[in-house]
Amino acid sequence: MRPLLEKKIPLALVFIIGIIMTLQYFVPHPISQTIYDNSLMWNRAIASMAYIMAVVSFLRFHSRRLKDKNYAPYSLVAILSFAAMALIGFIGGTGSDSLFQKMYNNMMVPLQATTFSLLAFYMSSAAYRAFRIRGVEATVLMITAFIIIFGTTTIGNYVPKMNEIVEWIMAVPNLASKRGIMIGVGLGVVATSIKIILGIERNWVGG
Amino acid sequence: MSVRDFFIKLSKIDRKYIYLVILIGLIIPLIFPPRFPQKMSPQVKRVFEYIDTLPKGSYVILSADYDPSVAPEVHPMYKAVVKHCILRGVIPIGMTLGVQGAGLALDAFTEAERVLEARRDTDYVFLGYQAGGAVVILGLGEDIKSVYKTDYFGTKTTDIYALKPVKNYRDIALVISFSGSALPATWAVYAYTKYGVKVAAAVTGVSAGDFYPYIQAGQFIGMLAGMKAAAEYEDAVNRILKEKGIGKFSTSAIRMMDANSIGQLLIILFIIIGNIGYFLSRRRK
Amino acid sequence: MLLKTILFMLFLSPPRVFSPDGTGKKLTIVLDIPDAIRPQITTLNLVRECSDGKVDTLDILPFLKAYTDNSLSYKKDYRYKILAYSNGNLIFESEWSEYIRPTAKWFDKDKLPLFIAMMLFTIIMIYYIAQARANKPLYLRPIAGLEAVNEAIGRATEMGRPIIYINGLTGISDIATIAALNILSHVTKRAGQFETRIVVPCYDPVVYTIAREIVKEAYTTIGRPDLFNPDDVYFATDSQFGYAAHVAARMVREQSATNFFMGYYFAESLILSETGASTGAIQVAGTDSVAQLPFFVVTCDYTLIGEELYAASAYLSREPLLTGTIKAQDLAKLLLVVVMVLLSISSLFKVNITLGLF
Amino acid sequence: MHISTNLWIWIQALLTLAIFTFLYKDNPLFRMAEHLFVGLATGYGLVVVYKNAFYPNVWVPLFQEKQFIFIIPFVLGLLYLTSAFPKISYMIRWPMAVLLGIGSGLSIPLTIQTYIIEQSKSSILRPPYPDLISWINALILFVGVVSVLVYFYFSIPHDRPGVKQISKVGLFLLMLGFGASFGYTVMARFSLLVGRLDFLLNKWLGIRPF
Repeated sequence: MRPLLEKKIPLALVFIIGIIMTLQYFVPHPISQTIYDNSLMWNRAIASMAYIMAVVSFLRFHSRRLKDKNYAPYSLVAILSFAAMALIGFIGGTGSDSLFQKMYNNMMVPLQATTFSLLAFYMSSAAYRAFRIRGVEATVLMITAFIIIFGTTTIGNYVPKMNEIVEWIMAVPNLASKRGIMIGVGLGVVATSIKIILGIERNWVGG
Repeated sequence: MSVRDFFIKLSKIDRKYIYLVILIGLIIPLIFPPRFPQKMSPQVKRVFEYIDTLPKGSYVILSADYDPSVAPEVHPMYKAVVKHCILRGVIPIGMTLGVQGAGLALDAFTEAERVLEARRDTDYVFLGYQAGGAVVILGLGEDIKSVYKTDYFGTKTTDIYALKPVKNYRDIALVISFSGSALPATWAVYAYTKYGVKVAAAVTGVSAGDFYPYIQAGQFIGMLAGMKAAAEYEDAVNRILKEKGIGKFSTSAIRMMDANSIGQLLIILFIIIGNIGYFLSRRRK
Repeated sequence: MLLKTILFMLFLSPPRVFSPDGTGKKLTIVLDIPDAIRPQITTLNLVRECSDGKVDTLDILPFLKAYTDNSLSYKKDYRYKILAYSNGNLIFESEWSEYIRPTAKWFDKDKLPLFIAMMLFTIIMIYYIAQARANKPLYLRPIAGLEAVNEAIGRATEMGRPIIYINGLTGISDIATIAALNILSHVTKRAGQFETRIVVPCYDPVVYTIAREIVKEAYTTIGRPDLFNPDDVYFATDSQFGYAAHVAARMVREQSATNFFMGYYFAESLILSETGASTGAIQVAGTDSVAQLPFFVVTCDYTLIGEELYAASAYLSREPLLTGTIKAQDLAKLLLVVVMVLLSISSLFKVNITLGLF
Repeated sequence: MHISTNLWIWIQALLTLAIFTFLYKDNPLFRMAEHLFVGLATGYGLVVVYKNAFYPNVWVPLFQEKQFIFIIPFVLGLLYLTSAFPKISYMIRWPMAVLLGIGSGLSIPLTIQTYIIEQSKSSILRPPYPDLISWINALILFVGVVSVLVYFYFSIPHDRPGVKQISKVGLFLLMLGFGASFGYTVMARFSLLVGRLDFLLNKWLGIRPF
């Protein structure tokens, strides 16, 4: 009974739903349109509840860490701030001048923005100590980076044609390289989706 | 200690000093802004001139699809474009597909009221947030007043004087999507390809590269990308303000872009010095 | 002028109506109104009568040549009539068109080329995975990066200092993490032969448990189970920057001779590769996170770019699923390049072939 | 220079400084700020997902509009709760299967169309081009995309005569593309840092630029 529930049913579900959803793209018939609209509704409904898993793993991880002496205070802060933010949001509402929104603008944003702004410092020390021009590839990369870094400064405006050069690099060679990568990524995504639907890729049901 | 040893030692100094140099290098221009004169780059010029040459009384939708985390780059653009429209007698219709965009857009319109004495529902309209993303974009193609029954302040859109002649995209000269994500592409696909309304993007520097395929395919009339575009647009609007004798300028983007420029030049300097030290030490081995 | 237009009313013809697509919801009505009276029309009405008797009048824009009526039902019949007014008085009225039912088709012919392309790729996928599973010889070119990996291991053996190997910051469901774990197995086996220590700090608890098994199993296959040291393969922390700081500190403390960064990375990757470079270690990276690749290329001695990471792990592990997928994607790329080249050449000779897709 | 008296500005400033302490070294203050962020973000996510996704897509149709068909997605969604109990946590695979099925099914035709066909279609040479510049650009785009694809081709050794040069061109263009995104990333990271410093100087300490 167990393999049926754990493996057979999920794989059958993914196969049937996958085939129907792939084919409906090619069927203009109104029935296919209703299938499409309903599937999006079901998708939104189930996906909205998938967040439960994120909260469960968050709470389980940090409650287990409360027992560990040197992590306890931090996990306590994590759990309390989670509870506070959730309660304030559900009770106080999320209007643009609600406490919830104020906490977002004045606590979450500065924490996130500052964490990422650290990278400007790391980039500077890396630029100084680690960005070495070794080999043709790194040289090509560095020269292009120089042009873009200098070209996107206000002072760069004063080198004649600099704006146009930056524009050309972004619109032609950079576009060619991004397109090549996008085609590769596209093939990867389609290959993975086919393997999942046909039940070839099974590690999401434990291999 | 020969010049070679000096450079080798220089390229090995502790990273804390480098952080200090960066910190000072950014703080000085924020307090004493050098105000490097701006010059408009091609993409910014396309958006600016499009709005600048619109006949009086035409309508532009400004969708604030960004959140505070990308505000340093995108918010100054929104404020500058709102002022630019009002100064040219073009009526901006503010809206947002993201919850956090509402507060930021409101801030831009309140500033326009303070600086230009703009009157709500005559010189500008602010419709606020609507859930649904692409579904909302499609809805505006049919009937704006059915998608937004009331504006941000609760007034019925049918009662708003400025919105009288507006029904859907046919009455809109341009839509600009301000965003740090891929939403401008959604506007291109659903608003331009389906309804033919002209679309422009105002995005962060990092995501600029991803929108060039849309520009090349003609789906965007232009793009404002990164802090540099914000500073250029802000400077152009300040020039119009000076022409009209309005004293209150905003220089936040210009000041921050000057600091940014110095930071970026420092990076180039660091790479050069670091590599000199590296080459000298390698030849010695 | 009015007299002339009324005369025109006599030679009126019913509007042509047809289904523009197979959705069974739309009908397109061609408004063939004589041009002579077009300019005078101020309002144009389209009257629709449904087989269930319901009649509607649609106010449409006067200059339109054709109008597509939608949200109809494919189970009912409809007919249309045109009424044109010139500021209030009727100047043109067409006859009723025939009753017509919006057609609902089961296959959209315009999407046939896309359907063929999709089926072709699916067949190629199934073929190659079947070949790989029956372990038929599937040629994969040697990956330059793997020579760099082996050299880097040799360097650590010479210097007698440990290797630090990290598997990226994403979970086990990410292809890049699976590839990283495959290469970990290869590196451990080679390092084990020279008793070079390998340290594997992990970011994700699940990846940690798998990495530990891989290292233990790798040592047993080369006959040296004693080399496995549980303290060297451990779960460090799950905070992005905390992890980067921890691994950077470990690099400095252990003075590792070689660092491997395989798998998917976020912005913190810069802290890792910068510290490693400043300790003078040889560094080899392999990732498909396009945003971090520039930083790895300039700080590491060698970098496996995007799909090269998958190809390297397939080359080493010969795992059928991975090898088959890469071979299938290769064939798809080959076909795509051939099509692009042929279509470009043909359009140079003014022959624009599109195959319905391009 | 008049320091701000607004509580929220002070909270923002203190949190910003707490994160900056990481520059010196990893310390308890930074860890506290980091865990505060993780907690707030999870709480924020729960509220926003409930208000913008769960309530309009599940609660309203099922309990207010009484569309009882929604019981199935609702029950499937509840199965996510089993992730808290290891013995029965395999049940999350059923809602996952539905999402994976819909997701994979929808993505195949769309990805082929937008990622593979669209990108290669706009790289094919379609003369006549208006002027020399657009001729050169079209050629670079075409050669560029083809050579990048050849670089990521693993079924033929790279040292073959023709393949060697083409994949070299591909690698060259890849490096050029990485250089471009490297440059824009530098600008973006500094914009964030300048934004934070401008907040500290201007809004918190009230130092107006001269």
